[in-house]
Amino acid sequence: MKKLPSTLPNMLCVLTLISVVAAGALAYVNKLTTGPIEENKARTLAEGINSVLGVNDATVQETAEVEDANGNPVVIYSTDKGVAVQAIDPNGFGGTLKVLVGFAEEGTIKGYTVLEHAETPGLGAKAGFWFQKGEKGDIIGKNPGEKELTVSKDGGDVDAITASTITSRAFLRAVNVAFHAYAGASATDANSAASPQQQPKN
Amino acid sequence: MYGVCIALVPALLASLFFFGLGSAIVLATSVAACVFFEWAITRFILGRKQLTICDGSAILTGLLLGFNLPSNLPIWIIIIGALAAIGIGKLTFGGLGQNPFNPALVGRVFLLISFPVQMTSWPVSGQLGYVDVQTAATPLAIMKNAIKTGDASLLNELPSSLDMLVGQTGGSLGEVSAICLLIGCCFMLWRKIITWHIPVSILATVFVLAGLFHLIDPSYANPVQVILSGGLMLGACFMATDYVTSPMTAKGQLIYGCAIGVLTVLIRDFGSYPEGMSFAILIMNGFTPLINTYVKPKRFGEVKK
Amino acid sequence: MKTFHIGGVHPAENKLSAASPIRTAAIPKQAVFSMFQHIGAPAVPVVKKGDEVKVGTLLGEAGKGLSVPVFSSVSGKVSKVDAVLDSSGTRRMAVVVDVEGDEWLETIDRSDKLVTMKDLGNITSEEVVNRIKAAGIVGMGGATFPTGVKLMPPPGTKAEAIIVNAVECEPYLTADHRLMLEKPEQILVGIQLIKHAVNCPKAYIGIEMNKPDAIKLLSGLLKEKAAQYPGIEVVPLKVKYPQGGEKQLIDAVIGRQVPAPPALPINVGAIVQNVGTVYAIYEAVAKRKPLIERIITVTGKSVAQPSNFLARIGTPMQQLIDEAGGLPEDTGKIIGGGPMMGRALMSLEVPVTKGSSGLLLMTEKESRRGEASPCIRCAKCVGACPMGLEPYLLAAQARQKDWDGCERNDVTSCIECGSCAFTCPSNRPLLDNIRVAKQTVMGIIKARHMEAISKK
Amino acid sequence: MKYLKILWNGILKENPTFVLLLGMCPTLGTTSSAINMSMGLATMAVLIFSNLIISCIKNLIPDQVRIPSYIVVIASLVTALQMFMQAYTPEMYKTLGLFIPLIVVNCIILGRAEAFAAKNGPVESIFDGIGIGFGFTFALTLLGGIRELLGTGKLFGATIYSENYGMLLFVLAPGAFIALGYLIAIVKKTAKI
Amino acid sequence: MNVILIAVIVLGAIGLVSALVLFLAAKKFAVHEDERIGKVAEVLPQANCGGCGFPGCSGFAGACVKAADKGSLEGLLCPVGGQPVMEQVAAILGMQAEASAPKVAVVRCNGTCESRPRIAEFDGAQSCKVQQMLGTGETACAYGCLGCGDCVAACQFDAIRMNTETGLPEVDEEKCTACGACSKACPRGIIEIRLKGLKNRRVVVLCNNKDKGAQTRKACSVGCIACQKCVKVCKFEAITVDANLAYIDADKCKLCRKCEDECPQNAIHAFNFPPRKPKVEAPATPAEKSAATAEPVTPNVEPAKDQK
Amino acid sequence: MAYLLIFFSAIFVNNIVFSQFLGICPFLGVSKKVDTALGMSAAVAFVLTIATIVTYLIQILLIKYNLVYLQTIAFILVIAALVQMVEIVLKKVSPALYQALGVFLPLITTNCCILGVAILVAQGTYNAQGLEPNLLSGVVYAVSTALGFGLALTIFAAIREQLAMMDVPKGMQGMPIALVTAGLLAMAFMGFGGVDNGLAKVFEL
Ligand SMILES: Cc1cc2nc3c(=O)[nH]c(=O)nc-3n(C[C@H](O)[C@H](O)[C@H](O)COP(=O)(O)O)c2cc1C
Ligand SMILES: Cc1cc2nc3c(=O)[nH]c(=O)nc-3n(C[C@H](O)[C@H](O)[C@H](O)COP(=O)(O)O)c2cc1C
Ligand SMILES: Cc1cc2nc3c(=O)[nH]c(=O)nc-3n(C[C@H](O)[C@H](O)[C@H](O)COP(=O)(O)O)c2cc1C
Ligand SMILES: Cc1cc2nc3c(=O)[nH]c(=O)nc-3n(C[C@H](O)[C@H](O)[C@H](O)CO)c2cc1C
Ligand code: SF4
Ligand code: SF4
Ligand code: SF4
Ligand code: SF4
Ligand code: FES
Repeated sequence: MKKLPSTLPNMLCVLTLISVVAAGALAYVNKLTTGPIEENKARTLAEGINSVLGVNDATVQETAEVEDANGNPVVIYSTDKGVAVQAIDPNGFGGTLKVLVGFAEEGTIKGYTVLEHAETPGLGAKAGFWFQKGEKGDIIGKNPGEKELTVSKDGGDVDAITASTITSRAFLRAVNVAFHAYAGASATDANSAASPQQQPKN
Repeated sequence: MYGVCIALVPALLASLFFFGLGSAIVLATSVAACVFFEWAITRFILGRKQLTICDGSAILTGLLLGFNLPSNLPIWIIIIGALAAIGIGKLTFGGLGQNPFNPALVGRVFLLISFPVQMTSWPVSGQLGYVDVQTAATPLAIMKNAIKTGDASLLNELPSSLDMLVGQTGGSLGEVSAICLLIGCCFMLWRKIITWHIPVSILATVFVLAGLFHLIDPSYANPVQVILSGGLMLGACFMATDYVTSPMTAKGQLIYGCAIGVLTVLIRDFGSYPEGMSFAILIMNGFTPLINTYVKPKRFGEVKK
Repeated sequence: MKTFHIGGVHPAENKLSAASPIRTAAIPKQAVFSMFQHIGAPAVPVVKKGDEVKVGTLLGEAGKGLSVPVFSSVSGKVSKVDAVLDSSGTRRMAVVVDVEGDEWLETIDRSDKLVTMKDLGNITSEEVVNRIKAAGIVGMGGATFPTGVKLMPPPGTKAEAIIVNAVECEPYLTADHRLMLEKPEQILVGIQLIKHAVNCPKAYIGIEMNKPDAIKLLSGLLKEKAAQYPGIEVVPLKVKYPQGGEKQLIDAVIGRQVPAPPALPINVGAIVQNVGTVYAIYEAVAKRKPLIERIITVTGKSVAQPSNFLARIGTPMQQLIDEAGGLPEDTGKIIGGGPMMGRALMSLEVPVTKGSSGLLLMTEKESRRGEASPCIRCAKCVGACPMGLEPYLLAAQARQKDWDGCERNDVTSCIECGSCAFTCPSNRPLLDNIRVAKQTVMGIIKARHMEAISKK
Repeated sequence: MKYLKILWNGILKENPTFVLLLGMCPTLGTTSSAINMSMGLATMAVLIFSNLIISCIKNLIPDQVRIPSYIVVIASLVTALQMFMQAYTPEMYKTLGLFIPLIVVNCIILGRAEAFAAKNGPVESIFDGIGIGFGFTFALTLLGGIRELLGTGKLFGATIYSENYGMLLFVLAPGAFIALGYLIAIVKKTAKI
Repeated sequence: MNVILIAVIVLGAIGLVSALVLFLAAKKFAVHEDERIGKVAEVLPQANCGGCGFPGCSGFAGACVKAADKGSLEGLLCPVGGQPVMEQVAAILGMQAEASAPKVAVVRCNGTCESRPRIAEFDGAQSCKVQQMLGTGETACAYGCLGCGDCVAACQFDAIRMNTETGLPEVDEEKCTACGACSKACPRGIIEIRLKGLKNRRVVVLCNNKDKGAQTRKACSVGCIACQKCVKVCKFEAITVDANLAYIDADKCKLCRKCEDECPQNAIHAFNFPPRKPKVEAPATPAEKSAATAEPVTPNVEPAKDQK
Repeated sequence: MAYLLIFFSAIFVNNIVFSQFLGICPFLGVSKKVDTALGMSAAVAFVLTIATIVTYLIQILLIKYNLVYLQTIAFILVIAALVQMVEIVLKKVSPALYQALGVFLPLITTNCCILGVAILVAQGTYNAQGLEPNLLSGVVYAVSTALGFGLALTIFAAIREQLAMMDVPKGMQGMPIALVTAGLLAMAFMGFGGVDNGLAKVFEL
């Protein structure tokens, strides 16, 4: 078969045709995958919430979106087993740090997970486990309401990830934001907004 | 090369005086490892016959690398640094004279990035041991903290300028005693090993820029302290002046020196690393060929445009 | 103290023969006259085997284009006209004369009497140039450029300053120095002749400070006889190699820089002549003596009597060495010229030519070139280059055969002074590579030029 | 035999990373650990299909619009892949991030389309896709493994030696360049290509 | 369905517009380029080695097209692709490729360290070109190999190596592509790109010395002294002596090897012949003799060296 | 000020080549000569700027019709058409430049930095230094990125020109040494890490 010559009609037809076919196919695939993608998102969220609350069957009863003092979004998931709050801090070493923190009734931290980060592998990226139960910077069971969480360098009682104070600070700030949102939400009944955050300090 | 080694002797003695055993171990390891890698790689990987260790450049790289390390650095890290310096920084490119980047700094920055924990804890000077030494904030860390918090009172913790000049501060081996480095630098100027352009342009730029910042906002340290702290003196006199990696013409050297000064202040004051000298020199090493391409000496009879 | 403004080096001076007066060398048994003693087309032999010649007889007439004639410096019989090994190491056309006696042409004035400008009456400038041309004079400072041509500035240019090159910046050499001490007035008359020839009111004699006696003598003379020698000035110069380079000298003396080739000194109004040339001009014009002799320094650390000879052109080098006390045991290298610019000789058979300013017998130890190691980019060569070039770069580009790069970086401006190689701590043979590049690039430029012309 | 040759060709003789030096961005950007070889697999999938489709329709396409046409084909494949990955391997999708849509512009894919698929039949093209894709995956795995091991002391996430001895530089940007540089030198030397 | 429809429309529109714009641009800014150049370039190996003497394959392609317009591809050869590629090129351009016999580089100097004593030492830059420019080399022969290996450096194919024992370069006939780079690099024109010959057999005068016989003998014990003996012994008139140097025309030479035996200086060499049984020593003897009778070369100068 | 910071950050701190790993192919391929590198940089800057603007507008369209999944394909199509047009025009208008960039013009299409930046800008996920991600900051970002690419390419080309004159060991010649050099450059550029944040703080953004 000979190659089609480059005439205007040919070019137009072919390119349009290919585009149309491609678009059709993609739309089809999109339809096909929208479901699973949504499901996935929901599942990931549910898993996250479960893990930070230390349970495996929490059901989200209410989702509230608020803003922290710096205008960053905070999402509060109230479940039957407790409250999980997703908060961010934009001043990590490599950018924004997004955490999900689970709180027990009285405001103690039940668990956390780092949802998104751009920290250095091997350094700041350790935040994922560093502050877990039994690790060096354990924050589980602490209550930011009693004492704002800060690294020991800044006079707090959390050990920073070695040589990664920046990440640690950012992380703790995010946790504190989450707590205040949580506290604010619990206090919504009392009509008080999330308490102001201290300015990020690096 | 050996002239430069001699110029380093005062600083070497000072570092032995302030850091004792640690200094001896670090320097000895660094020099030995550099010389060993130089020999082993040229011999076995490049398969070259002639002995290149006698030209003294590997010794010098080892010395300068050692001078850039804290005195309590574990030996294995020093060896990795020497391998990076000689292997990656120098012999990959073919050895003496071919490398676009300063080998000792390649070694140091390699370590700084690879082992930030060990590389950023500095023993307090005056401890003569190697293990279990007490570490503390260096003047640079204090300065950085002051800038970050905007709290000028933190600067009161800085040692006096006189102490910094003589060497009573924490820091890497070679950066402690500015006066000894200056003596070495004068020696090299006298012996015409180097010209004044690079050291002077670096120091002047840093002084002016730091002075400006200090005037605007006193939480920036005063320029004298800025100049005396950290690796600035070592870098300006011994590392930025490395022939191989600096521009060839006086004009080019001035551009190079000024740019190093600006970058150093920029990184020191705003970057996430406390010390900017090594990076500034490496960055400008990268620019050197470009400078050489565009900054030519004034040709005889050239008509001014 | 005046000097040139870019680069320069200061090699050890070693002027061993500075105090030895000029000796007249013996007349050789056989003299060899190369037809290639100057820049330009070779001379064309006009004698044949068996011809009788006298001192001053024309052996070869000027070739086509840029060329000069060659005269016999001895009397005797032509033994052959053939290719003979010359100082460049190649065989080139030469006339060989077997010497018999010492008979001179009558036209030559052999007396010692000083002929002044007054004695010459109202000689025209054309006549001066014609006599110079007829005498076969070429630049004796080393370049052997036909002097007659140099003294006819191209239209549109005007000589504003004659600069006499009495710098002798090469280590070891003292020929010019001795000449100034022994023939000062002749040189001054020579300068007047040049001034007259190109109608230039001003002349400078550039002398380095390491020849204080010559400075004193000449400036004393000039003061004493100011009326007789107007418009001549002695300019003492700081000792720095290569001050004797034409462009450097002009820069040092009148502060003008000759632009890159193809610009010539005359484009900045200067004409530079070596003192030896000036003396030869005097002899040619005033004494009608063609260029048959020159002063040559035979020297070296181990030479028994470092001397300055007044030698007949065509004398084998071997003979001069014998007269200076023979070839020392430890000779490592024999150099025609000075240690910086000279070239090694392959054989001692080669004769003295119009351009031979010296013969240097280097000791084995001195001549050992250190082993070359890699360039450490110390920029010392850049600092030393008097032309503001980047020798390390040119040498590297030459090795890469990057001729375009060499051309862009002005390799053609190199004066081959060797300062770069001298100063290099890594002993790199910079000049060797640069010479190749320069020659190749000049070839390329010429070819391009030719093509452009042929296209038109 | 012929197909084997095409396969082998892609893996060694025309290895996209070591020899052709194409698709350097994902090679460097996603190799901070060996597990990210999934990038290679994703690329391979696109490569196979794009080769196949292009070799089928090559004669339908006028020359002037051939590049846009190929790109549309490739882009559709990538988008589809993107959606599938998002749906079924969300973790991987997250780690590879921007580099998934960038498969579109991976020079390897268009390069093979131009250099191979546009001149050969569908079956050869599939083999070429597999070979090249495998070569790419192999290179990614090798580089990722080296960087992970040197940088963090792990391999595929399993600790080989203590992380404290890892040279962090290797998991960062400079390490990617440096490790690949030496790797290419070593591969060239050992494979004599 | 609606979703799909919108997608189709949007993308279709983008495609349509792109195609339209491109077409118009192509029309408006059309540049005439000889399409044959592209076609020729396609069959070239794309090694971009420059061995053909043009800047890269596309340059060569352009040259081929130009030459074809003039009527002949003579003198154009892609050394890497060799004859097959040239045939393809010729076919594309509708020409018959010139059937060129395979060639190989031959180093026409046999002045080994023994046969050609060094009388000087050159300590300048290690380059033949530099040596040639600065003097006459280390031996008395102004035509022979200088031994710094410019040719070796010029060869892209690693086909020429310096033999450290003889100080002469040697060509690896397998690897040599006859690109001529070495020949161009040699400042003394020693390397000839010569017909490979039947079964790779060649008879060559391994000398380049154009001096008169006596002079040559002083310089080298195996140099051609232009004695004309070979000319006389050759029945095929393949040998000529020009400028004091014998040359064997490879086209005329019938590989009889008579001249090889005849040469008193042993300057003629035969390549790739099976070893001759009885006569093996024969050529060696005159060589030894001539070495012995050659005037002793006593340089009356201490080794002169080039200086700084 | 913030625009200046975007500019600084995109050139030095988050250099597209040294820390984002985009556009590596032309970075390695067109960096043998400074002159060509400059030409390539100009071409990329040109294409990148236009492509960013066009794709930004297309993204608005896509969002409107809920077709974000067509992003990749739509963007690349537009970019491809754009590049080919530049090629056609360049061939006619400046054959010299066309010669210099030669084969690499088609490769601009497959230069990930164009598509990558287009996607980043369209998604608003580039570092806007506290500004709203919008068309203006997006274009500033794109231009700065292109300049960063040009800077990286040019200094790299100068180093390689110098290396071409050196005795690099045989095994390392060519790509290996280029990669190691690029790595060391990237290492040096890591020194800029955090400078943008530090400056942002000083200027209180
Ligand atoms: C390559 C490299 C990556 C780094 N990554 C991080 C990081 O992700 N998070 C962090 O907090 N610090 C990181 N740092 C360290 C910071 O630069 C800084 O030194 C440190 O956070 C200061 O904290 P310190 O006072 O605990 O030493 C990194 C350092 C290097 C050399
Ligand atoms: C073609 C040509 C023409 C020249 N014309 C003149 C001239 O008109 N005036 C002049 O002063 N020198 C002239 N020169 C001489 C050179 O400028 C220079 O003096 C000569 O080559 C010797 O100088 P050196 O020993 O410094 O190399 C000419 C040289 C050449 C090659
Ligand atoms: C590096 C260099 C050094 C020179 N040194 C001298 C010198 O010392 N004395 C001298 O007379 N000419 C010297 N020359 C030659 C001059 O440049 C110039 O050719 C000469 O003075 C012109 O005069 P002439 O034509 O009478 O020889 C030197 C040339 C060069 C390139
Ligand atoms: C003035 C001077 C400074 C030098 N500085 C350094 C240096 O900072 N680091 C280093 O590795 N080598 C240094 N060297 C030694 C040498 O130049 C270096 O090893 C080369 O870069 C290796 O090719 C220096 C040499 C001189 C003469
Ligand atoms: S020889 Fe040429 S390059 Fe060297 S210093 Fe002299 S003028 Fe400069
Ligand atoms: S003087 Fe020698 S070592 Fe120094 S830059 Fe020049 S060539 Fe290189
Ligand atoms: S350079 Fe010479 S030896 Fe090498 S391939 Fe070409 S012709 Fe043969
Ligand atoms: S053959 Fe020619 S180029 Fe080769 S080494 Fe001999 S002289 Fe040099
Ligand atoms: S893969 Fe990024 S430019 Fe080629």
